[in-house]
Amino acid sequence: MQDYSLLWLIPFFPLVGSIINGLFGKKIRNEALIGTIGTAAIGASFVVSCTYFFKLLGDAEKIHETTIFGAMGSGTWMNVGQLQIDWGFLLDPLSALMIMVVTGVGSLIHLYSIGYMHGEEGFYRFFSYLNLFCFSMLMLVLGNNAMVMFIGWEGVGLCSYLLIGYYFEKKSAGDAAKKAFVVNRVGDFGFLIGLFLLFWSLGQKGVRTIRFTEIAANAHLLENGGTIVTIVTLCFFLGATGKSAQIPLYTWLPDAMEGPTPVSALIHAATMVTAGVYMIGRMNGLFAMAPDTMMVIAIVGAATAIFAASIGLAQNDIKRVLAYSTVSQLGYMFLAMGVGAFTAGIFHLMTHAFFKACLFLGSGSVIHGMHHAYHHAHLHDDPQDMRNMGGLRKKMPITFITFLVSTIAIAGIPGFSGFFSKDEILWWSFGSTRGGWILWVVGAIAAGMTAFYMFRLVFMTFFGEQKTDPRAKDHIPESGLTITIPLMVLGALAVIGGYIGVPAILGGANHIHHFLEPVFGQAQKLHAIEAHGSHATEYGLMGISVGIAVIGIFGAWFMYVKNPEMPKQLVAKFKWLHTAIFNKWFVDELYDAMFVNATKRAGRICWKGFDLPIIDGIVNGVGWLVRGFSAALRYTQSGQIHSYAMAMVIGAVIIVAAYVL
Amino acid sequence: MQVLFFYLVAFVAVASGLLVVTCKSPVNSALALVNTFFCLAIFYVMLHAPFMAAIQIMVYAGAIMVLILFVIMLLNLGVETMKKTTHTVWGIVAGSLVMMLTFFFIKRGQPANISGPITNEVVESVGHTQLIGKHIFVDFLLPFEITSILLLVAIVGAVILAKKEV
Amino acid sequence: MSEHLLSLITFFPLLGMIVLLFIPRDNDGVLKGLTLVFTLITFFISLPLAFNDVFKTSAAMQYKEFVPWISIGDYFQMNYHVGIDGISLWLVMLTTFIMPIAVLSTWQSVTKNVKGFMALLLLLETGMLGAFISLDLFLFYFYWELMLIPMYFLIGIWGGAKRIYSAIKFFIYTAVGSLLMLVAIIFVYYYALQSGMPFEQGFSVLHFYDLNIPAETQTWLFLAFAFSFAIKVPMFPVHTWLPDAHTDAPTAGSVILAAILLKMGTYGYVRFAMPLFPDALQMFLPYLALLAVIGIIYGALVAMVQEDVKRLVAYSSVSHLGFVMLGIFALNIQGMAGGMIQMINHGISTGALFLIVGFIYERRHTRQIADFGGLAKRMPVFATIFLIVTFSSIGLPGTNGFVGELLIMVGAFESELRWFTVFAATGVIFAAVYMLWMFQRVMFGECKNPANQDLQDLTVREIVLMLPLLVFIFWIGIFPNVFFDKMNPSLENLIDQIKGKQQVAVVEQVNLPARNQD
Amino acid sequence: MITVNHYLVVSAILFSLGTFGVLTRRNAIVIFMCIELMLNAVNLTFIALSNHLGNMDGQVFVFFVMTVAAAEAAVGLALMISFFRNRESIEVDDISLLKW
Repeated sequence: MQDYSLLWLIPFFPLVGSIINGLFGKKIRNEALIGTIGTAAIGASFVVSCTYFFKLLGDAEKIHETTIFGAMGSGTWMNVGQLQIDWGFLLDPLSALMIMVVTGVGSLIHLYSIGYMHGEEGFYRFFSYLNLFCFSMLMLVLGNNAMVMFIGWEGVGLCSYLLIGYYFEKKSAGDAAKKAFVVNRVGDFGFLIGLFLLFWSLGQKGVRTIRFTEIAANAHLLENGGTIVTIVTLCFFLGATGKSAQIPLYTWLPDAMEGPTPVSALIHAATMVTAGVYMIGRMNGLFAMAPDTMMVIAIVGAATAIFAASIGLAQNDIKRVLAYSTVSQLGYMFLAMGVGAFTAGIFHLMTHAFFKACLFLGSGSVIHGMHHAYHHAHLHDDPQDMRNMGGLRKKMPITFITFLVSTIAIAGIPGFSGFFSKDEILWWSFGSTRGGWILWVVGAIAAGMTAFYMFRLVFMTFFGEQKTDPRAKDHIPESGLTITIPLMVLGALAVIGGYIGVPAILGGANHIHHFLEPVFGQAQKLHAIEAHGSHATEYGLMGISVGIAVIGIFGAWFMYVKNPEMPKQLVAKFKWLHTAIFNKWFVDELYDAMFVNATKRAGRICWKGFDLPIIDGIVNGVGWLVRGFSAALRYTQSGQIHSYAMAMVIGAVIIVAAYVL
Repeated sequence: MQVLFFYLVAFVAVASGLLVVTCKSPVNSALALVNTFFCLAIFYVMLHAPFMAAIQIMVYAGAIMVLILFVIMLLNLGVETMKKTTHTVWGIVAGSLVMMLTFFFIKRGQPANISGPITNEVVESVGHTQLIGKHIFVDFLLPFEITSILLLVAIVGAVILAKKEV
Repeated sequence: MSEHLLSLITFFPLLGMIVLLFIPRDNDGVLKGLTLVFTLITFFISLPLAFNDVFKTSAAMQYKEFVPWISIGDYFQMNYHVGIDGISLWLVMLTTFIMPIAVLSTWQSVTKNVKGFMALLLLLETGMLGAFISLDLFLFYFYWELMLIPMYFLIGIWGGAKRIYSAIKFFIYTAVGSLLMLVAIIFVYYYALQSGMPFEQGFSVLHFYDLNIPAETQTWLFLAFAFSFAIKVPMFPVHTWLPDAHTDAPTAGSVILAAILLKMGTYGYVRFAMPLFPDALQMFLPYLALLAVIGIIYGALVAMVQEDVKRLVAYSSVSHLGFVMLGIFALNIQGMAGGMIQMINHGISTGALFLIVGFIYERRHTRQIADFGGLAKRMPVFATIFLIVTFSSIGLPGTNGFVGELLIMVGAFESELRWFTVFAATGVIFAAVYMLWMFQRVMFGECKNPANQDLQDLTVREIVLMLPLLVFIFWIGIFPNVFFDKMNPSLENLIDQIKGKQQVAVVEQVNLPARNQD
Repeated sequence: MITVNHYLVVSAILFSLGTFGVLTRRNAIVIFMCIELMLNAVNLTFIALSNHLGNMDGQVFVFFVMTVAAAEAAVGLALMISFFRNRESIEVDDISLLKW
């Protein structure tokens, strides 16, 4: 137990980095130093994480809890009545995997940011926020109780707010930041209610705890599949939809692309948005007890996957395409969770972190180059619009290769990481006790769409003729080393990352499955693939899904390389469909009308329609009433002393008379 | 004899009181008031309170009335215009009310037959001034001292109020 | 020394006020400096209270003082009877802590009749401290009214455009409530005398706790108390004095009003209304909790559409204090402790918000949100501090607001108010909406208004006065146990007392028919 | 035989006269004198009853009444002077500011 007592160091380093950069960054001024501090902080965490990860690999005991001061029982945060909350950390295979992803990808993105953010006015601010984000994310992942997790949960929301609003002088950035935070808060509301309900209902059974291990151990006290468990898990799932951008709370994520690109890569692709998936994984025992919730999760996940993919088909902003792709891929993860494929979900989370981070960073590299070119030519075109790109593969070879590799990975071509994880999800969604062929079909179609729009992106950006303004055309450079090194590392991971989870059917050992066994084993067994789990079916499905992906790729090639005129014809033909997709199915407008404006109107009605006229009206009305009486009575106050004296005498006479008579 | 004398003095007192309230000129009123004070002083003597009679004359007739006269003359007040207003009617009504009430009081009350320690004989043998002095300086010492402060405050107040530039 | 510590703390500001009266009126610097010194010394001599570990173990009143004060024959006996327990301890500390900050905030904003302002501030401090430490109901009432007067003048003389209206509204609102309370106090006193309380104990609330007032009587008494305190809190339908008073009060006045005066109402519930009338409390609890929840949501909704920053913060107070009330009404340790800590949090966070509004008001002489925008670029330090305070008010984990709201909701969820909590929790969402929207409109965006172009960032003085608040925002957020440890015994005792008496009442009701049959 | 009632009746008449004067006269000094008249009426009552009851307290009280009257005279007359200085009049009808 004592061996793991330094876990707190992992979130501690980024916190220190954040504080140093936040307080003194303005004085330091030296970008290299600031960047080094930031990167070193998260790098140190990575080193510690590695140590613990490998220690855990070799340890027979897989679940370790510790608090900030080492021993359990110390390091209390709050202790009120029977509610005791510690600054506790939990290291088990799940969190170990997560910290590796967070610190690893995090370190690379920090490194990348040094180059990408070069020359920005708020350089120190950026690194401070980024470190703070890593701190929060690590708290989220490592927390051994729901409250410490919630600190991280809200903390990443805060950092997301700060980083989306990094270019706060742009109104759209401020709006997007606020939207992200508020939508997340809606989710947090669900999380909190779920937590309270859980705490209370467990408390009824005599267990008052919010520690994950104890919740898992005592979950059986609750009625299996009962109302309470269902409501609790549904509430938690609401929290997850907020953080992980699922229907109905996904709208903030595409807007969040207002932030700098490294932020999109780290927060809105690799780590924060997967928090919801992680949380469901963390409470898998509870979720496994609520089949209804599982069904909801699976349906929402599948729906999100295909819905977001459909929007992604028609976007022209390079980052927005990636954003919708992220939403879609997160949908996959939830689909996995919903059908009980917890390991597959986490596996996809990991591979997605690699290839999507790589994609975002690659797009960042492109934007960086475009921006540089435009800046050079004094143009103000949108550096993120794919319609202005094309043919960049020669200008930016490293970016292109890594980008291509990641795109292949996300499209699910065998041999690349995305294939293994996505295929496992699809297989489970077809075959598990909670699965069904409809889920599989939806997932497969979404996979095809993904392949299509991702390759559309690649073709529009890197292939064909260059459509950039001629004045800027020749000034697009390949990015520097701090940008390309992370790209290459992530590109490599996007290729090989999948091999830790090669399924048995393809002759793999499925390491990740065994590694996560202590966490998911029990819950996963409930949903194990039964009857239709024959090898033939599995091969067949695998083949079909790969086939769909290839069709998607081919379609993209056909439309954007072979016949560049074809998209326009299609758009003209299916105008209403394109309009709907291009405008994201008008969901934002719907939400604005339904919630935002309605709330504002309610506020205005409460204020101008109730507070001022009615409550204040009554108060002031009483005042006016008194005044009215006084106005009548004040004529007795003539100011003539005689009348006062007279009144006095008469009064005295009456009093004395009353006394005497 | 004594009764007759009493009625005479009482008549003068009431008559001068009436003059006080009816005279048009304030100076006349003031002189009538002095007259009333003298009559009251006579009553005090008849009531075996010679010391009170003395200070009645000295303080009231001597000091206060002189002060009032000074002010009247200082301000050079003319004759008041006696307007017949509702005031007078109300004044008569209220005055008679007060009088009726007090008469009723007197009529209804039976004079108590308590005889305290200070009988007329005691007053004559010990001396009125000594008795008063003993009471004031022994039983009522604190109120007496407070009164002195009251007077001090009144002096300060009067000075400040009457000063030219406030 | 230590046995008179409370009196020393209470009357030290009064001494300061008397000293101030001897300083000629033109020496603004000296007057302000002296006031600061006096409030600081008050704070320092109150520190031993906070460091006293006796509160961790004992629920009893500490530092008690008992001196007979006014007695009218056999009719009335009022004592100077003071003492603190874990409940009032932190409120006393909050008061002594906020006062120097409030004084420091006036450094440049108050120029008119500084002497009067400072004297009133000191008098106000004595009033507030006295109210928190009083154990004699009559003494409490005395201080309760004493606070009203300086505040009335602070708003009415140094206030904004509609200051007279606001001051009178504030005064009458509060006075109406407190008169009802006075009647109830006197009733309780005579009831206590009749039921055999020793005469020389006066209005001692400790003795009143042991009374067994019949439930019907309790109803009216409780309503009188509850109404009076509800106005001060302020709870939902009687809150409209607050936005006006806040908007028109000078910065220091707003800070004190929000940070401390409002706590008087919630403290009144905890100390007087609830333990004195437990049966009536049981009866009215759902309705009061409903009002609290309505307050949370309603305050938030109205805050959202305000155009004046200060008014927005004022309505947010309505929302936050709804949380406090909900926590207190949960009647369990989590809710109570949450409510108590939320009182402190609200004092710190909202106090800080009012200071912040004061800062920009001093610079621009406007509080309309529309007049601002893009300030973050001009005033980076200000932006950072504002951001922290905003998130503290929203209740971000790691800041103080979260600890309070979390415990309140946990507590309320554990009690019968479960379904209220669900609605109350939406307040958490709305808080984010209105605070962030305001923050965005003031700080983000382009700096378009030319008047905002050359705004100065915070001065050293302003940073210094914000710093302690920021420290506590994080301190309470990260180490709240320091506070809970000393609060819990008293709160547990209080809850036992209320619940115990409620139980007795139930038992008696059950036994009554049985007795009748005999 | 002169009883205490005789004195009381005289006192009552004087008091009523004073009241009447206060209520009807408009010259502030005359009003003031009427008040003195009322005070004296009361003084007479005090002394008469003191004599009747054989108790000295009433006379001591008269003593205090006189002191108050003196103080009142000093302040009251000062007030009148200052009022006259401002208004060139001491008619109470001119002092009608004591109203809304």
